[in-house]
Amino acid sequence: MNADLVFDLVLGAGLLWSAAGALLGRDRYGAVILFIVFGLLMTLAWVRLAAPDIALAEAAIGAGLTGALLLDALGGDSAGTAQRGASRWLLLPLAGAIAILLAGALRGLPAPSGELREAVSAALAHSGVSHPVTAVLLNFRGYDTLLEVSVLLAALLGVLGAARDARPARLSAAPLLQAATRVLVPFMLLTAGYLLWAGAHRPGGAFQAAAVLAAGAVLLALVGMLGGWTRPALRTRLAIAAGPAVFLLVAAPSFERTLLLQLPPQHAGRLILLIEAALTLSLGFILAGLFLALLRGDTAGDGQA
Amino acid sequence: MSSGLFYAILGCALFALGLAATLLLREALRRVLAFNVMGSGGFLVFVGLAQRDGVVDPVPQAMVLTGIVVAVAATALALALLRRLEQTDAHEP
Amino acid sequence: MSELAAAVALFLLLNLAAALVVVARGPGAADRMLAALLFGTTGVAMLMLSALALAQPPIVDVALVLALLAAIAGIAFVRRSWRTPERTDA
Amino acid sequence: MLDVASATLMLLGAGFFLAGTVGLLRFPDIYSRLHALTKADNLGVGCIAVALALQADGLAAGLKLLLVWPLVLLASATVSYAIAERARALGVPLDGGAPDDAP
Repeated sequence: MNADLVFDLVLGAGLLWSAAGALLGRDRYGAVILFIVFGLLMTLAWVRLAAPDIALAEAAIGAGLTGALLLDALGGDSAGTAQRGASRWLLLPLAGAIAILLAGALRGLPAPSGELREAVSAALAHSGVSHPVTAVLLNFRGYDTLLEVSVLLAALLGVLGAARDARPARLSAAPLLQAATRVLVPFMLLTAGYLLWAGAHRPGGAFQAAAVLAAGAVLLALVGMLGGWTRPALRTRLAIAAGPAVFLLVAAPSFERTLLLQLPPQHAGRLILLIEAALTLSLGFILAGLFLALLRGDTAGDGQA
Repeated sequence: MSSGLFYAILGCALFALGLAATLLLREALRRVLAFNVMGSGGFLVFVGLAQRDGVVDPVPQAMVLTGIVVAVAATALALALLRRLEQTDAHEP
Repeated sequence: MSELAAAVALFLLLNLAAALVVVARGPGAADRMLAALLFGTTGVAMLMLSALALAQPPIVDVALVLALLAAIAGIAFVRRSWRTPERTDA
Repeated sequence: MLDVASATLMLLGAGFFLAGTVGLLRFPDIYSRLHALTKADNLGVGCIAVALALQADGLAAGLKLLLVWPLVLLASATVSYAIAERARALGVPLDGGAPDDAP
């Protein structure tokens, strides 16, 4: 029984336990904190699956955005209220049954053909980048990425709409936390730039860079150095629009060609960097906005620490 | 058993847990968490199955990468609607 | 050397399993948050070790990002959701 | 020689992590548990970062590993301060059980 297998088994058990605890645990503090732990364990799982790109995104979004969103939501109402209902005890058997059915369905599958894999490695040379995941995201399946950015945009509009009549919030200043933030945020900007640049030839890229940028904004907001959004300023909206706009401008010439968003091989490298830079800006603002639009004002008892 | 297949099966279990919780739990916040667990399980199945022969496959990895970002956006939207719900409930007599 | 790194990473994972008990049981919300912080620091160490054990240098970037953002969840907990002085006994 | 050094540091780091977890499980109140975690674990991360930096191929990779340590230190120092401060403000009692006077 080698160390790798033991590692996977323990990690799997931890994932199941933290997920079950987050969903079935009594009070909501425990639920949200266990869910944050679940995110950290997922990061490890992606590392085990040799998917460092996903691990980067999971780490940045889980640690920087999801946790803050959920903890902020906890503060809103009576946190710690026990969850009642006999349905909790119905739940595990039902989940077990579904899991057995699904896992059973996996057994009949033929071996993976790997056609896509081969297609990617065959076309990688003409993609303009040497990192396959980036090539898939920005070149081979660029239209998916473009539409995905529009989905994020729609989500942000929805959040802004739902939080419309909330008053503009700015948390009370926390001097010592601000001092630490002044050190951390420049490193976040640096890391975001590094990830953006790295995407061309190794794990990294616009999504991870944007997630780190958004995490920086979340931190600034949490220590009272950045106010929440009610109506984004014009500059903000332009920055949000930059990514899709550049993407479409680059796509426009490709419409006469056969494939949508097929980049000309000779310029692909530069075009991808251009698109990724614009996407990082937009996605950073969008992801940050998801938190900033939901930011509530201080309520009684806040402001310490 | 390849670790790809292992994580695919693990993903099935997580997906099932999240699905059952989404259906059965009453608390809205738990449902949001359950929805996320469901998503993570689906992602694991997607990548794990594609790599069950132990070879890295960039295509599902790219899809899941964008999926994670969409999932957090959906979570934020759900939380926004949740708060809206609390406000309207509070205002009703 | 990579075998040792893998072994130490496994040891840290088992270490976390013990801490998971604290996250699940409490006693108080702050103790749970502490355990979550433990997961953060230990996770950083495990990622660095995995980079050597699995011979995947990019994993170090994941550790770097995690270390960079480690403070955010704790600060969000303190400033946004921890309101009630819950019992630390129980 | 280098391998011996990093092996020793790795094992040392693992020991520190173990100590931190034991502290988390055994110490009486939130304040002492904070001490246990933030000190032991950061030493653990430091030892392991140095151990791996010794193994790193190339200066940049090594420096990146060494950069991780101060970041973790800063994060946990900040958060442990914030949690302790908040716990005191909320009047979470010390081990003696006597509730600390909230300011």
